[in-house]
Amino acid sequence: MDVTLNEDQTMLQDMTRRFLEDRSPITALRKQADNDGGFDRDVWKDGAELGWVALFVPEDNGGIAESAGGVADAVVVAEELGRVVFSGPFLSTCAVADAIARSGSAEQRDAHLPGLAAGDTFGAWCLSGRGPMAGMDAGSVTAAQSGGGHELNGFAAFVQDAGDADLLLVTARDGDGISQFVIPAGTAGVSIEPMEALDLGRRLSVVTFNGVKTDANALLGEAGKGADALEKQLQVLLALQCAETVGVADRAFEFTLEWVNDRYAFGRQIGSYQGLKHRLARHCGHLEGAKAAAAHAATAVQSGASDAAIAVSIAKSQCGRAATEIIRDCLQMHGGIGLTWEHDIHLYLRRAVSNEQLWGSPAAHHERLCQLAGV
Amino acid sequence: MDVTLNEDQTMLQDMTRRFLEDRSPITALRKQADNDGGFDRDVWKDGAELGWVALFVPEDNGGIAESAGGVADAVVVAEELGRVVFSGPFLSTCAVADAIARSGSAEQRDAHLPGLAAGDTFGAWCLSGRGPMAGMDAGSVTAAQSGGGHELNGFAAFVQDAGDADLLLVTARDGDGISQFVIPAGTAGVSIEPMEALDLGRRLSVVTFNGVKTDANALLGEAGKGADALEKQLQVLLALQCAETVGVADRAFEFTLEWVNDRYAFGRQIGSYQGLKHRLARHCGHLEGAKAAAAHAATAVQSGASDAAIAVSIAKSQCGRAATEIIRDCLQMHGGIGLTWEHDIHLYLRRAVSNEQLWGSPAAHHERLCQLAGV
Amino acid sequence: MLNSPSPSTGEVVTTEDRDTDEQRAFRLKARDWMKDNLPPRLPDEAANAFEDLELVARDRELQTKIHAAGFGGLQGIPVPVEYGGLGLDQRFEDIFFEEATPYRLPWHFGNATNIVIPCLLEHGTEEQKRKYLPKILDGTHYWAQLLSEPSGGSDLAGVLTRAEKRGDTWILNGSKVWTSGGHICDMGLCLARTDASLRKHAGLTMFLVDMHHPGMTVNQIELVMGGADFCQEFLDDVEVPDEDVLGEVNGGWKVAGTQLVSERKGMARGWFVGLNRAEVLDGIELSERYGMIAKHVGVEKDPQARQLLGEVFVYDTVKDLIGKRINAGIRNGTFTPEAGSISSLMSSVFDIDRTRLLSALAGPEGIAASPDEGELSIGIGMSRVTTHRIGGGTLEMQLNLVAERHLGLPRELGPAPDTPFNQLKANKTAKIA
Amino acid sequence: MLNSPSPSTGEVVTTEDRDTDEQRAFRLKARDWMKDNLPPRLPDEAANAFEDLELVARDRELQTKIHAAGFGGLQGIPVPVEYGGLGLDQRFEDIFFEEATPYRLPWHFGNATNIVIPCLLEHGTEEQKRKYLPKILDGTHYWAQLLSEPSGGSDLAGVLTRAEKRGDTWILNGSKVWTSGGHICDMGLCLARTDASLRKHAGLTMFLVDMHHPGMTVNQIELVMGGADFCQEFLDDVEVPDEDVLGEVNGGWKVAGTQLVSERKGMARGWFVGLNRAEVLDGIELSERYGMIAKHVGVEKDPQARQLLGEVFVYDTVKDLIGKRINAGIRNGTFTPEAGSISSLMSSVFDIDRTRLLSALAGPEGIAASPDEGELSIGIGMSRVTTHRIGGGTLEMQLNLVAERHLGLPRELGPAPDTPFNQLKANKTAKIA
Repeated sequence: MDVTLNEDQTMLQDMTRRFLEDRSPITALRKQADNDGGFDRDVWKDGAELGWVALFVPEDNGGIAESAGGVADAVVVAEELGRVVFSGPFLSTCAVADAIARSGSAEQRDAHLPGLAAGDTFGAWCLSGRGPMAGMDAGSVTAAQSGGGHELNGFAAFVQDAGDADLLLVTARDGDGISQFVIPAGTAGVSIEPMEALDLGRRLSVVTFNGVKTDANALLGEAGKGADALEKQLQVLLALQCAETVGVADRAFEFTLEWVNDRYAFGRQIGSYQGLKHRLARHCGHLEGAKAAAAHAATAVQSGASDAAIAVSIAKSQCGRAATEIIRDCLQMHGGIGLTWEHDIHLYLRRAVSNEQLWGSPAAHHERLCQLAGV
Repeated sequence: MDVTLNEDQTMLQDMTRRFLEDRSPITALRKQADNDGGFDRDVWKDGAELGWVALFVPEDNGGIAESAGGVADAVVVAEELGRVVFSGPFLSTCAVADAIARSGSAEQRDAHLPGLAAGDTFGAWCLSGRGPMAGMDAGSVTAAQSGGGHELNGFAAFVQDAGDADLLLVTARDGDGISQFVIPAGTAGVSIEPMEALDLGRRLSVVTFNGVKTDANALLGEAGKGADALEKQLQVLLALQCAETVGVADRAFEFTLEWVNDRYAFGRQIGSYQGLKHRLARHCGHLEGAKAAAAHAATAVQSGASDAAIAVSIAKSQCGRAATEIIRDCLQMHGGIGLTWEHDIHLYLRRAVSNEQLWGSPAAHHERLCQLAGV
Repeated sequence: MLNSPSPSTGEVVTTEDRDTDEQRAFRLKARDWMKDNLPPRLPDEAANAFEDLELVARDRELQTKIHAAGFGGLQGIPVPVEYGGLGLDQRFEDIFFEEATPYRLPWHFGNATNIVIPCLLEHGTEEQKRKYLPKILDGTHYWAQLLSEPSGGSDLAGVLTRAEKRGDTWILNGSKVWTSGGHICDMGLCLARTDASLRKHAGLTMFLVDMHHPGMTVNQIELVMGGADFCQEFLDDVEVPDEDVLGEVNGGWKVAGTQLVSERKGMARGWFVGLNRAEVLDGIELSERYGMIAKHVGVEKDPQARQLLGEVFVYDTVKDLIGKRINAGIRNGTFTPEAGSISSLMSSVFDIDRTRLLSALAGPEGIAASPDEGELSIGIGMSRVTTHRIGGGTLEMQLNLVAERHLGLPRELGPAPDTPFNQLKANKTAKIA
Repeated sequence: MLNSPSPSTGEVVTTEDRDTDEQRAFRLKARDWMKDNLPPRLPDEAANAFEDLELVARDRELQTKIHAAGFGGLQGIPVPVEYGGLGLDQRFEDIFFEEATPYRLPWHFGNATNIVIPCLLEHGTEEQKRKYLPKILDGTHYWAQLLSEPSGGSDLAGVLTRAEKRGDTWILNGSKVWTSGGHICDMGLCLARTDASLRKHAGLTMFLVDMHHPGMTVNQIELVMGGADFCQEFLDDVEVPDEDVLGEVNGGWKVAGTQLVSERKGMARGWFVGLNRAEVLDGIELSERYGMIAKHVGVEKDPQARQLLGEVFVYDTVKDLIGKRINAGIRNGTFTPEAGSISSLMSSVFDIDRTRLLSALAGPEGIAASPDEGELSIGIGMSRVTTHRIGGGTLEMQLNLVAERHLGLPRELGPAPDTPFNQLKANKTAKIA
């Protein structure tokens, strides 16, 4: 994705690609979708060994954050996961690990991070409700002081991987501020109802909090002061999701190029017709745009640059829309076969269409850009 | 435009086309733009003889409304005028004639219509102000009872042909209602300031009403009850403008087809390359859509069909956007020569871009469609 | 200057006022019979759903019933009496369709009646006509078009399926694909290559093939959107007697031409009147569905959402208006039948645009839903995945048709037209289903 | 698994920390000299504006000044000393440009320095190099590229201008077009056909032409947007001595190749550093202009307008980021220089998109304005008319370049490559200006 990967990142990329080709190719998703089953936990465990989550976890808690490039490295992994439409809880678990590493107390870090880094436990982030601003606005869960802890009420929707999660990161409206909590998924009053999802590899849920009591240990950071942390968490998550989307589009574009080179119509390779060629050239340009935007976002988030907030929203809009449009047209170029269940391209397109809307639709990020631009 | 023109309409079309080719080809606009001058009044007078305005005027007032097809015939003329990017005050004068014929008293009809029908006098319609809803919402001019008549204050913008007009049709907010007036352009308190316009053949003005006193004869229809008439007037005007836009796009598309058939690149006609061909095919489809929508609008308005309000907004959106996009790309297909002052295509594109926004932008009509659909 | 009146009326929907006495009598007879005998047209019932074996069976009975009642079966009215039709003027068929607007017709016979009948009438021997036409009209035979091949896509003449003659019998081997309802059909029009040393279009022959032949394997193709109306056929030594060659040996492309033209003509003429809402509606009707989606998502008052809604209204309406315009133009000779490709093209174009707009309208609500929400939401995301169409040729073919046939732009260069087929580059046959 | 640190830094903007002592000395000398001698770079001053004769004259003086000060003139640093340059490593030029970022450079010499110098260095005779290179670097000669023809458009090798040899002199006749600043140039690189019986690319020869020759008529082309930077030249028995043939007779396409590659390479290398804001900015900056337009129209709080603004922000930013990415990739070898066409393409694509969005944002306010409102409003409508670009090839050429050179898709079929030029179909020469 980035044209200026360093040596370690190139190594990480090669390693991840080979690992996924071997252990979790696109057929894995197909098998899982057919069985309506979950992801392969052995693959996850071995992936975690490669440092997938550990990138966000300090060495003291079993991670490698100090010696690695954080989100700038993690996007390399995310892109590779996108290429195989991976269905494990990468985004969610990284986001939760990142949040705990950033804002957690020493106890919280000790309690949660080693398991996440090692691939033994999973996280899910309960952020927002339904409707056009889903994935952006906290507030559908409220927190109120109760005893030494808080009581949580409300629900979060489109929660990725909640069904598999051991830990829930809950971002709640607390009076005028934001409070965040890390609680076990099995806490009394929490109920998790799966949503029907377009993306066959994405398990989404509605998580309801019905008078959930948390103790003081559950509060992440200071009560009511979580807004900055929330913004940082979102930036990390968006950088990762954009990289994943780039991987999805890049791979679909790649096999479409092979197809138009291999396929003949009227005695010519179909890729020799300008009708396809010019569309592919535009797609190439938009894909380069997605890669450029995603790479810039990752760099900006990692370095805490002043344009990081802008960068992730730019990337989210560009990656989301470009991936969907590119893969949709790539499907078109496959002719009838692109619409058969047997062909992989619908799996890519489902992921792209889904990613476009999750964690803030392009429209939601356009509005955010206006705010960031002071309009 | 309509595929089911009757014999009279076909005759009218041929006659108008021959007249314009002879008397007002595109070079007329170029000459006029170079000299910053007005349109050719002799041409207008002879055009009026062909019935251009008379279509809206009853026989008693020197017109042919009873024996002709009204707006359904007038759109045939409008389309032809579009093909040569005609710069005379056709829309404005027809709109004013239509309004007076529809709502005027016998005295008003006798006073104004014969001159308009004969091509001796001109009208302009002062409807709305500046900003996104210009061309749609009345209210930038207010009317208040004063003596036996009204006093008008405020301004109207984007007023077509006001500088040439003898008569101003003023649509004003009158308390909670709409009142309309027909006043001489030279009435005290009226000032007309030309706007700089993109379309070299479109003279637009800001018309300011500064304590303009009207007598009772100026009121068109009943005070405060002009809303229905206003809607009808807008429908007629929009049907005409859409037809004009269709003519503009149709002609530009036509000479672009000639160009891509005549021009060689790399030993082949450029029209044989799918890169151009597929774009032209899409443009053809959108142009057929514009024609279909404009024809349906004209028919619906003429027959007072229940879907007339919807039909004109559909047509305005389709014609406005399609014409701009088609001609813009046609210009592109001309290569460098399309950007030279000497080539006509920029004159067509200016008219299209201008028509797209005048009398309600596509966005304004989309909003109106939602209202009409009860959303 | 304008002396005679020129009433500008809306679209004519019924043409009752133009009936002759004979036509009037026929209309009343049909109207009367239909009232008691035809099932109502249900808005939610698909016109063609080959997967729905029960509906397919009901259509077969319906065809038999219409035929038995003396109306010739679907589209049998202009077919000569000796082939099972009524031998009446086209006008009577139009009347029949007008009257049938509120009812279901046996539309699953559309392929057979709209395409196979004209092909048999034009190219069939007397024996073939007497043998096969009545069986279409009385509901005995569903027909398939065995035209596309997995190697071919849009290049319909690039047929790899080969037919070799042994004695009086042709032996067919190869594969066909995208056959609508292949699994329920009794007979098929099958284009096969009989001489690969000739140029591409020259060495083809059309066969009337028994779909129940033991060498014929028909697999339904599972589609992303769930249906399986289309099939892939594998022909493994399928035998066709010499008398079932339609047209000349090595003259199959001519028959295929009739096939394609019939399909287009039929579409334009409106054999499916009663299917196409736009054809029977006089004015514009804005769908309530979109406003409901907006309310479901909670954005009905949002100006940006309203723009998306407005655009969808425009696209839907213009799509319908184009269809009406092109059909009217073809009927009155303003357009050649090729102009029908404009409607198909724009239908695809607007369909794609619509899914984009609705996706933007629904936002995250388009890609997931709680189980109790039905398929409103998830359907929007699905439609974004599946806008792409199979029937009627790819978007690229429609674009080429409009550009070359309608606009008259120069044709694309390809290999020299006299290249023998076996020297052309082509794809291999592939198994899809 | 990840053992070594992998700092992920932002883009490097200055490279001062990589200087050797010698480079450091050069940098400080340049910095010092520039401070007192170069005019500031004014944001509103065009880099190239051949119409602005006063600016063109100032650039000529500036070039002379830089050369006289011992910095070789624009891009003269790596040119050998015997041809008027400094004979230093490329690195010194990069340093010069880095330091020059706040100042104006004589950019009107860009064509000469970026394109003509490499062509002369690669294909010129020793005499040609000694004669012409110093005159570029000391400000004596502005150079034009006489490449495109009115008949040709994108088909650069389809040259109709012909050169016939009489004795030691070539006589050139024909017309060239889209020559940037032809009217102010002193010399031109002119491609002409010397043998039409050879295939298209074979019969061409490159000439060094005196733009002041009496047979040369230069007309400025009036453009829709008002400028007249481009020219059409008519060559009427223009004489060129045999020693001013560049490269081989009938080997002109090879020289033209160097010309095109030099242009692309130069763009990618960033000879125009200091021009391209995106190149020197580290982070993303959202333009304030769009918000101002929205406020002017009164829609800054309208959710639909804010969507349009958001989209424009995305397009502008992504356009810049693509430029940076492609340039970085070309520099480090990830991309071939051909990838530069992606930046050009997307620049055009986003420019077109932007005009559409701003038109929608401005609504009626984009197509007319009161005289006192300046050109903010009418400019939006104008940009909708004039988005289309001339420089850098048409959109279609950019699409082909990306598809064929970058993605490696098969080339378009055309007439057989060995067809003699005089048997190809081509356009006639036309007068544009």
